[in-house]
Amino acid sequence: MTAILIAEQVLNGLQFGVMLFLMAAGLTLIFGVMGLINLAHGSLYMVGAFAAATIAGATGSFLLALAAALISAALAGALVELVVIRRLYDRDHLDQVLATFALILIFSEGTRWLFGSFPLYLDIPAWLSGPVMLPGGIQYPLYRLALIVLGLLIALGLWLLISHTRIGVQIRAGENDREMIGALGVNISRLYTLVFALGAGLAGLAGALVGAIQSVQVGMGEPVLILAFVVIVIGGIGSIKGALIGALLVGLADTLGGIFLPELLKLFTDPAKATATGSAFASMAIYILMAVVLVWRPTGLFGARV
Amino acid sequence: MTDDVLVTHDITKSFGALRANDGVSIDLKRGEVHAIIGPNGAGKSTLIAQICGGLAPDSGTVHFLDHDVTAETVRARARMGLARTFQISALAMEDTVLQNALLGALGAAGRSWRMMRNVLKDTYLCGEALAALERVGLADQAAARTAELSHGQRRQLEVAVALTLQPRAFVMDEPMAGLGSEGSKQLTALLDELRWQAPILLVEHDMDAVFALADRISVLVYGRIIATGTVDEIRADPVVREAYLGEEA
Amino acid sequence: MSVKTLLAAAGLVALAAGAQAQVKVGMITTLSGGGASLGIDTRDGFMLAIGMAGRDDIDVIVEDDQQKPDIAVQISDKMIQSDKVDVLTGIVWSNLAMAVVPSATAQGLFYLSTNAAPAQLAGAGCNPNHFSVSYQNDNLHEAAGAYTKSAGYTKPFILAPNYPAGHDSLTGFKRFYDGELAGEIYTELGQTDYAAEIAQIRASGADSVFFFLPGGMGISFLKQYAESGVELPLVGPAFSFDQNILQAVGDAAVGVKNTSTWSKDLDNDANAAFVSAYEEKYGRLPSIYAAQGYDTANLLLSAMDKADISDPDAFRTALEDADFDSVRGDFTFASNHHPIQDIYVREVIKEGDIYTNKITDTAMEDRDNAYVGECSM
Amino acid sequence: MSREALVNSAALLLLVAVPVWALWADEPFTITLATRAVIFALAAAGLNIALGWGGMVSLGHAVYFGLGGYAMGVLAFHAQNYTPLMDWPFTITGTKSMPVIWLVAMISSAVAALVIGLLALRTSGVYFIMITLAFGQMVFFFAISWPTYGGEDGLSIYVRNSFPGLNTLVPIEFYGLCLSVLCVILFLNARLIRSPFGLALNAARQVPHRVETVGMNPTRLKLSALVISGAVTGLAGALFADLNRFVSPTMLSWQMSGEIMVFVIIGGVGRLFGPVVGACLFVLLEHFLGGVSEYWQVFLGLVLLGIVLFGHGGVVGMIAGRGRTHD
Repeated sequence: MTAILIAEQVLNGLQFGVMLFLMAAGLTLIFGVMGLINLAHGSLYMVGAFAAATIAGATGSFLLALAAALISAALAGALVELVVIRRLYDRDHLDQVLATFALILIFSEGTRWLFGSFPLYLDIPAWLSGPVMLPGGIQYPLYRLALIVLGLLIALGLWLLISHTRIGVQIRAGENDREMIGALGVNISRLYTLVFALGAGLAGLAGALVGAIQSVQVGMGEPVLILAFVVIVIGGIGSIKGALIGALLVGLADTLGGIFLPELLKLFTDPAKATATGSAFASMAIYILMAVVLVWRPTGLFGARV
Repeated sequence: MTDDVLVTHDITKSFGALRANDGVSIDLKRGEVHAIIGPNGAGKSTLIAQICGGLAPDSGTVHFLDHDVTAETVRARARMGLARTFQISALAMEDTVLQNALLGALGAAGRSWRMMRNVLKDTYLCGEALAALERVGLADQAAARTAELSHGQRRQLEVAVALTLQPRAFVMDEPMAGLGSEGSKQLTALLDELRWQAPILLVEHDMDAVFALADRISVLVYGRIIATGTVDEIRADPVVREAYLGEEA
Repeated sequence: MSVKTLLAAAGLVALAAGAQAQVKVGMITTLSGGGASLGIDTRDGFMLAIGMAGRDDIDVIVEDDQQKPDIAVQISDKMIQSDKVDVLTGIVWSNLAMAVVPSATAQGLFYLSTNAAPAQLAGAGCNPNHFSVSYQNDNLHEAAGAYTKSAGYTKPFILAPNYPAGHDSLTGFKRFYDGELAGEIYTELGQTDYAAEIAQIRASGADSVFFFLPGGMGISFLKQYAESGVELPLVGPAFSFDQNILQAVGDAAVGVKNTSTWSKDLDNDANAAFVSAYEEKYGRLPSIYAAQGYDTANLLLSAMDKADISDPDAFRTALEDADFDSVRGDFTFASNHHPIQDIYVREVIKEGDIYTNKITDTAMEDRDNAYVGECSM
Repeated sequence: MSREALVNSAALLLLVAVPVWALWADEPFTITLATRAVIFALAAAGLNIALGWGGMVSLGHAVYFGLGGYAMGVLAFHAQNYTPLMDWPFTITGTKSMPVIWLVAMISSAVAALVIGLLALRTSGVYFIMITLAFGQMVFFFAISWPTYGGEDGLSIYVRNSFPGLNTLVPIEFYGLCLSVLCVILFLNARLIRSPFGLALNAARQVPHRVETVGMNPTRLKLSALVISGAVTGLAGALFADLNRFVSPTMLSWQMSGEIMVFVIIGGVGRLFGPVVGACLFVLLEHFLGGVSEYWQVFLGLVLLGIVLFGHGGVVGMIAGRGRTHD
């Protein structure tokens, strides 16, 4: 195992991590501000990918496709918030779980109804395709590099939004004391719709960005959703910083675990068995990471202490 | 055995830069009502949490029935007979009044692991629970749903739950909170009787009740006890008048 | 009711049906969820053959298994108990087949597989009433191994998902490729990001890559592989180069070699008729699943011409004869009721706007399967 | 008799009457459907103990359901292949006896619930939901990639396991067995919620700090409820595997967890018969909507949404009135 290979795997872990962050950031914001657990967040990821594939197919422009993903997921989010979600804020988590579970069914099967069961085509644009040579002789896909940069820029943007704008002040106020922001004269329901649409838009953007290198199909969102939950448990609910650190940890643990565990087992047993057993345990790596964080710090690395 | 039932020695507790309790020493003696008064933010809730076990003091000790209980859990202190009531009623609203009272009785009797016997057929537990309800005047409401009780009745039930623990001391966090003058009078009369069963450490804002009940009063301001004494001593204390009763005097 | 009385009941029903010479077929396949495209093609291919034959002595009931084993079992119970079908068919996935086939054949029904053919059902668990009309699961992987060897590659890197079909895949590959390997990896089932694996491939010094990643996994892998700058030749089984999937992969797939028992450009009359009828009726190119569904229906029809379903032994013999014109050319059954057929090498090409395959080579001729000896029937 | 008791009696009556009718009308598949509903009801009754009385929103109950299924699959697999389960340090052989399988299913699910509960109960609320979901996914992935017992292909058992004195292959006899198990569990469930433990658990859900101040440990009460809950759902898993004569990781998937929760919620959370009514309704919806459209899950989603938004308290709650009573 060479240093170049390890460096490349670390980049892969980072790239996976920043995409998870886009999902987790929205979820954690929505939970932090509205106290809502949204299982349908993965559906918005899917909506973004489908919108991007449709627009890319019609116009051939990747940037338009990304814009479409962001906008349509945000719109879908706002719509869902107005029609369903806002009736759930003062309900218990159980009702939220069931209602958003129902939304998953509606979104998934509805999308299949509209688009059929076949995966859609979405490719990366020519100006981002192909590998580039990084210092140290690492050959790495340009698109993935762009994802890392874009993801970190969005993280920075979110941080600026929350720490330096009026909306950010309101969001932070909402996280600390929900009655308070009402008293401050903030239009709460508009704030909630906005935050939900923001989270949805981020999920949709992630769906489109990832959809270009994966397959755009029904059900693509839920596995990512569950990983985003793991990220939030590790990072702590409501914390953007926690979501970022958690996402990077999960991305690195998953990528590096998948590489090194089978290699490690090869020292003890025959290669074929080692790869099978090693990858079985590697698939558990991030959950074990989560368990360790739970034992050490039950409310996550950056969650509010009780 | 001394006369002291509950004693804190020099309790200090900080949250970051804020000193919530600073060397607080108080004691509760057999048969008395010892009231703790002080403005909002003086550290009363922090003090109660350390006495009952939710918070561990940074330094200092808590003694209950001559045992050092500083390191004991809420549960252990409760099982020794330290009964507290909450400022905001902590009652199972979906359950009946009797079921709430039974909760204390079965906690005290250590019977919470019985899984197959109908709790309402446990004559011992029901006897204890009904007796406590009788004592606070809620016996006729035993079958009512707790959510249907008036605010005053809930305060009474709160006391009844504490009673079922066979308490050796009460710690009451603003039992009069939210009560009208009539309700306040009734509850004051009840507490006045209860002190003979077990002494009461009373944190209260309602000064009429405090002056009517308290044998001694401690005044907590900015985390420190600035004075302890009888009602008259406190009324007369110039430091208290200045720091706390200032404008009322 | 014991198994015996159930069998007797099934026999009675079969007798009654025989009087009207009516055959009832239950098709359990995946029509909803992520894997629906495979089941839809299977159904369409099957129904196309029935429609083209223009016969009214066959009833087909189609139900959606949602790609869930318990639903498949529930449907098979319903078809056997209430619809009283004679023949079951249509299951796409091996795990669903394992849930349904053993107990259905134990109850005396015929099962004709349009796709799934796990090793258990070909070897020790074979059953006289179970026929695989598609292949044995290992076949395409074996052919890929044979092709890799004959094409002169000496250091392939091989990968598959970590689940039974993935293990069978790499075992099958290695059965016919016995040289050195640059690496061997099992990925997570349903994995969508292969950056880590591609990096390993790059570092391994391989001269070619064999991969088995069905469905969305293959799409993701191919797109990411094309981006990575690794330019080693790819070989895979046909599953990732299915007509439906190719359009979602796009240019990334062009030039990839894949092994298949069928291709739309296979030169025989049955195939030409099938491809044009399918395109005309459904407005899209057929996939391998459609071809297998079509063949399965024609096999069934050929047996119905020769024997009455009320006489299971005669009907079984008629099926064993495989007296139909397969779209795959020569087709016979091995003694464990799995096909003996040629397996081809195809290359992905772009025809106008459509991505599709063309045959370039034959990887194996008259291949049966590795489990014939284990089946005592 | 209260309205809830009427609803319960009606549900029980239907569960007896429909299969008897199906037997008479020679509709064996209706009996199979009813068996499915009864087993789902049992799985949901298990969840209801944790969710309804313990207030733990577990989105990972498929773990226990699947473990129960695998207990059946593994034991019967070894029995049907005449291979021992383990040789060392002592020999354990497989079995085809349902009572033994049930016991193993309940114990293994209970142990899993204990381990997951110890970790998940360090937190509460929304963390609890996400953690149970994540651990469920972990077990699911492990089952898929662990080759010994079939991985994602699962395990097929050719003949249903045996129960003394019954021919379990006859649909109505197996149904009767499942219904009896459900009734026994519901009876025990009713006793449990009236017991001192049930009272304490119920209070631990509503006012944990109060429970603490009367000398009891709310976390331990909840953990015990979760263990009991897991064991019951595990038992249902063993029966479900026997109904299908098959077990696979699908039983461990997060969708399964979601469905078990759906049974409880549409029936009525914290109602003794909520899970029963919910599971029966779900099986009916699945059967009839599935016949109407390929996209039936859209309609299922809309029905569920309607129940959450407008029908608080589930179906039993809507019929029997809002207030839950526990005596």
